[in-house]
Amino acid sequence: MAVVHFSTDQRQHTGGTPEVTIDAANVRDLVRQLSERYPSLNAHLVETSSTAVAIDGEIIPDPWLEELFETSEVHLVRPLAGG
Amino acid sequence: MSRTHVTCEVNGDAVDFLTEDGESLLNALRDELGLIGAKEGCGTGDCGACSVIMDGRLQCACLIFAPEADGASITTCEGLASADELHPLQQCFLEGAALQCGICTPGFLIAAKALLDENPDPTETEVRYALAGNLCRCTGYDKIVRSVLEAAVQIRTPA
Amino acid sequence: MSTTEAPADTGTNGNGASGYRWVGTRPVRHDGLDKVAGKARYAADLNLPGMLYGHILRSPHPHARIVSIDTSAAEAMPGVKAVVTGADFPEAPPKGATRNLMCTVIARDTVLYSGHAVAAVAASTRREAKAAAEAIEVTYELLPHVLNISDAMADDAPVLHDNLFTRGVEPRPTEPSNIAARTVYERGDVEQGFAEADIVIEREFSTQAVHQGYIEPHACVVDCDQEGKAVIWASSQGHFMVRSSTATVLGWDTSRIKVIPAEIGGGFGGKTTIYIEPVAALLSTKAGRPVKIVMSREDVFRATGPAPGAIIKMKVGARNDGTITTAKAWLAYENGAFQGIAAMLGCMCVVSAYTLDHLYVEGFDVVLNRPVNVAYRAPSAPAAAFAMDSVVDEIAERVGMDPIDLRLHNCPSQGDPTPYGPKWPMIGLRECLEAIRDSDHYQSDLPAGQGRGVATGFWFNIGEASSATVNLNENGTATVITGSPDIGGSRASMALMAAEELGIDPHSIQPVVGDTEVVGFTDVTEGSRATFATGMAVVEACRDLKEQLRKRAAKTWDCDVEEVEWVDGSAVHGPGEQEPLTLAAITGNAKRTGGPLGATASLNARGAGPAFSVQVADVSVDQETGRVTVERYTTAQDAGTAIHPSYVEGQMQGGVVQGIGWALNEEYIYSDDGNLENPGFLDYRIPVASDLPMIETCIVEVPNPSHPYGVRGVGEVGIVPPLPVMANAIADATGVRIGDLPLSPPRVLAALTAAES
Amino acid sequence: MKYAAPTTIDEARALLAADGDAIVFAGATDVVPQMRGGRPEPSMVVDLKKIDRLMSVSLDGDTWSVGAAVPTSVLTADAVFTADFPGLSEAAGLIGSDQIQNRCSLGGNLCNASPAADSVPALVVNDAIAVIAGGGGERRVPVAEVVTGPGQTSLAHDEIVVCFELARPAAGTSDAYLRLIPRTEMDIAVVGAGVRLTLDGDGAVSAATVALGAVAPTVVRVPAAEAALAGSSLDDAALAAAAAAASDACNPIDDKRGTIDYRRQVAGVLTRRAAGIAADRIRTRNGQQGDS
Repeated sequence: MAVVHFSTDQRQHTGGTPEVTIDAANVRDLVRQLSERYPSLNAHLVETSSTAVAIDGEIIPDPWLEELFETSEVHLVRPLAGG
Repeated sequence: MSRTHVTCEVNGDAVDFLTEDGESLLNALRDELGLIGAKEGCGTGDCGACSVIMDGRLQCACLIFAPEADGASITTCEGLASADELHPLQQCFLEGAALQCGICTPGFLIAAKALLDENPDPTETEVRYALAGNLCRCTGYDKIVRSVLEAAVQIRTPA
Repeated sequence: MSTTEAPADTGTNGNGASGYRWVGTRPVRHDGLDKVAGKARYAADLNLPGMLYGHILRSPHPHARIVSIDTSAAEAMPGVKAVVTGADFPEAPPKGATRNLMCTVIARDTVLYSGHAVAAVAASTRREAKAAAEAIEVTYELLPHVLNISDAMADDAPVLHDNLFTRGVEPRPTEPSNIAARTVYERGDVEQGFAEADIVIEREFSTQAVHQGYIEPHACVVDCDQEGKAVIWASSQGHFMVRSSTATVLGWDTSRIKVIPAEIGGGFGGKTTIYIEPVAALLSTKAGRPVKIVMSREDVFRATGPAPGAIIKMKVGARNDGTITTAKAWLAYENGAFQGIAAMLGCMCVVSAYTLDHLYVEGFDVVLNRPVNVAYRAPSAPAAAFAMDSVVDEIAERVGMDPIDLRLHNCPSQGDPTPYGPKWPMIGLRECLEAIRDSDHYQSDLPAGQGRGVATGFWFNIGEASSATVNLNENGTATVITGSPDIGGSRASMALMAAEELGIDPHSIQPVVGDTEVVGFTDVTEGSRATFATGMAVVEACRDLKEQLRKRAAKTWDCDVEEVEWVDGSAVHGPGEQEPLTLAAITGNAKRTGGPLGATASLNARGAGPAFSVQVADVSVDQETGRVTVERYTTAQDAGTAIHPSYVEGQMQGGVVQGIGWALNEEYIYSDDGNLENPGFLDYRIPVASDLPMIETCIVEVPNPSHPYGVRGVGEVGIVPPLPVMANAIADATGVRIGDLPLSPPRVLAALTAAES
Repeated sequence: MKYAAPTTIDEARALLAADGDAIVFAGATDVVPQMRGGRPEPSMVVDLKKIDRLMSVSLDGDTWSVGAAVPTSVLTADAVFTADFPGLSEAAGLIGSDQIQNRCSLGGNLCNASPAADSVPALVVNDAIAVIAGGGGERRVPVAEVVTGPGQTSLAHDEIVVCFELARPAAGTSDAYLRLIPRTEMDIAVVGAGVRLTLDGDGAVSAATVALGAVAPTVVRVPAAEAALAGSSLDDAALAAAAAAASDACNPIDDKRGTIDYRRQVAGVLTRRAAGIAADRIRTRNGQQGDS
């Protein structure tokens, strides 16, 4: 169980839904379920080539097998780059 | 391709090398003599990374045609330390963390030596203006200026 | 929190902060002697037997179709051993990051900026290579070009890529454009926020492209053999990146490539990508000889990543008590010739130093006929902070509040939402604001005729993958091998953390940056991550070693390992029946107790701590010439924990001065025909020593709970505040606010003159 | 490309006469960057630094002779020369870094023919004469007549500037040079202003010369500014009139270093300030002489 919060961009693909609760063991499972529920969001996720997530405030790149818990708050973000 | 034979003194050693006339002294030092301390940051005299002292004058080796060095006496960064001791400037740069990436460091050390040879007790402002021909992009100059001032004190008052 | 003003302790006797023995001390860096003696080897310093020199021919046009390339004259010239063009490289996919990388290294059908690589020559001497490259005949069909954001976003703009459709707009556009992506972050209701405000300030800002300005031009030596293997000596922020990127561009398997990191002469983000390595590799393969390519300074400016210019429109509302009720931002960032993420990052950063119930941030990534933009220290954040912190300063003035107090009043803390969604972890913005407020500088009276400005800066910091191997030597010393190129003293930090863990002197530790075949995969030194993430791997490996050392002691003493503690570099028998065994005693005996001792750790670092900086400057402005002089400058920055305070201060000071350069005089100047007019250090004016005062530092330490020593990473955020600091200080000195950078003498004087009339 | 280092002027001229593509250099501080920037390599570079006369500075009676190839750092370090021409010495000390000033020369700065050359306005206000060796022997030409346009001089291919002659300043005379650059060092002048004044015993200006750099294709003498200063007591009105005249005399361009408006505006400011500095120098010297 995790609460996924959608950004304004992403809400274009969720019919305006700002957040959704999903029963997923890890991020890969979460993304798979999101893609089924919101097919165009899938395109969005794939198009960005890799997606980072923030879980409980911590931005995690390459997060696919990251475990999720009932209280996890998830934001889908794009990977960052730095100097 | 004809090459010119150049004989000079570098860091106290009599040396000679062959060079194309249009080559810079910087490339001759680096490629023919293996003295890699002087760096090319711009090739146009704007960054000071290639600073050397030739015949008592601080100059950019990138602006010197290699044949000009014939008969000259040249000091590079490699000539600063003695066998068992670093030059006070080198020691102060190390202890004062006056270098980050280090690419500009040899040029700064030579420019600072030229300054202290002429003016053993410079003010901060004099140090800053004397080093204005040497670009550093890492440090913001703060620790370089402090280290040069500290080295000046040490040179004036040997332990 | 602790503050540090001037380096006091430069010894290695152990006087660390926060109860550490070594962490927080200032030993001489391990690679220092080679660097002051002129012995350190950078990529351009390497010469191999039989080595050739490569020279790259670049486009003189900003946008053109390559009709034909005739290399026959070049091939016939003396000393020429190999010539390559885009046709010699694998075909690029139609779009995406791989195409962008491949087409940046060498143009295929189209050149997209003046300076775009078109062909290359390897010859026996530099001069022969240059002459031959200039003899290559390229026929171009000129195409219309766009050089600035407004032109590129116009409906009738010439389009760079006919398969680029704006991402982030639904429904997806049917026509291609130069707008690569749109990003939106939104919370609450901005109109309600404006309704709640007593004052609303609306301003427009612009910044120009600036270069990272590292003093070492890009350089590499590549030696390809007859078995198809390549050894690359590279100047880069990440040699594993060089390996994978070179393999991608050449269509090679990575196992064909070994990359040896040379010392790197500065990067600041600019060396997080490649330009020349695949070209040298192909030339070397063709010639059967090693090839060196060193960029000229002009090529560095014309063809390597500047940081983007931007246009930002801000509308901010506030109540008379200083509460910022809402912010609305519109941002457009140059991306260079290929799509990037500059505007997205700008959107994430623009209001991050403030708590807002209502916000709407919209950003556009725009491609145009300039070189691809590349990360530069906290990419995109400086322009964003320039806009927001200029407006915030105006609000403080309007409501009659001290600018630090106003920022404290609106300061986010742990658990508050970030503008881009997630909640803030533990952050030190408040502590940085207080450090500046309490500083001698801020408490001092402003000298007559000067102006004072303050501003904040935010940067994420990032984690990523790192590996470290720590080997204990028989004499009790240790070798620490990591995969992070040392760009500003990180080897010393690695040694300090290993010293703290193992309990031995940092100078008993040799830190080494290993090549791609001796150490595990490590991401680029970027995002302020080396001391944070690679340091974490070093600590993990050392902790593994401490376990092994305890086991060896237990074996030696024939006791239970639980009875052995590791204290101050020695195994101590808990019950006290044995004399302690020093690390050297254990390693000296290691072969007889089970073999040599070593450990490796590889990890994805989690929990990079966000970084904040607050800065204050006093300036004087020559009202008749518009020249600005920085009289005094102080910066406070949250380091988490300063492992080597001297190099933390160095990062802070260096970032500040780069920011001052960006604010005052640095800019890319293009002629109408699309050529860069100032591709050299004479007219691209980075600050010189006489332009500056000392940069006073307050290291703030709000430890990052996700790092064993609390490290946040300090490399980047320092460059963010100087842009608004300078603008705010000039406004304080003159009463005139300027929204366009750089604040060069002509621009300042024009603004003063306009304000007078 | 060949390098030659003749030791006599005749030898140098013979090399030039034999090779229409050969060029002379002293410090190469302009020549090398130009070649890096795409200027074709000449067939020969003739180094003038081995010719004694071009490398010597001498004071003969009331006339200074400054070798055309003398590094400008030699001039700035020469206390007597600097006391006579503080403005010219300052201008010579503004050309690039210490590294550059140890190579660059007044001859090179003039013959490179950049509109922004720092030493030229300072030479012009001091009525410097260029001594030029050519086919018919030596000719003596006012410095202001050597440069004809950006990169262009009135010298024939085989002519060489040998030295500059400067009369020692008369009593009550001094000069000043100011330039505007965005940084504190290492830039090319956006505007340069040289002023020489002579004050009479009452502190009134009995003679004034004003020359501007970087505001027109060549250095500009500003007779209107000179007229405004002459006869005045350097009161605000006279200084303002001189500043306005200087601004009016500008014929600048918009380029990467500055705008037309900016150059006009600042030319006036620098002229006014330089006049003030020159006057202060005269008063200080008079004061010192009065004390002694």
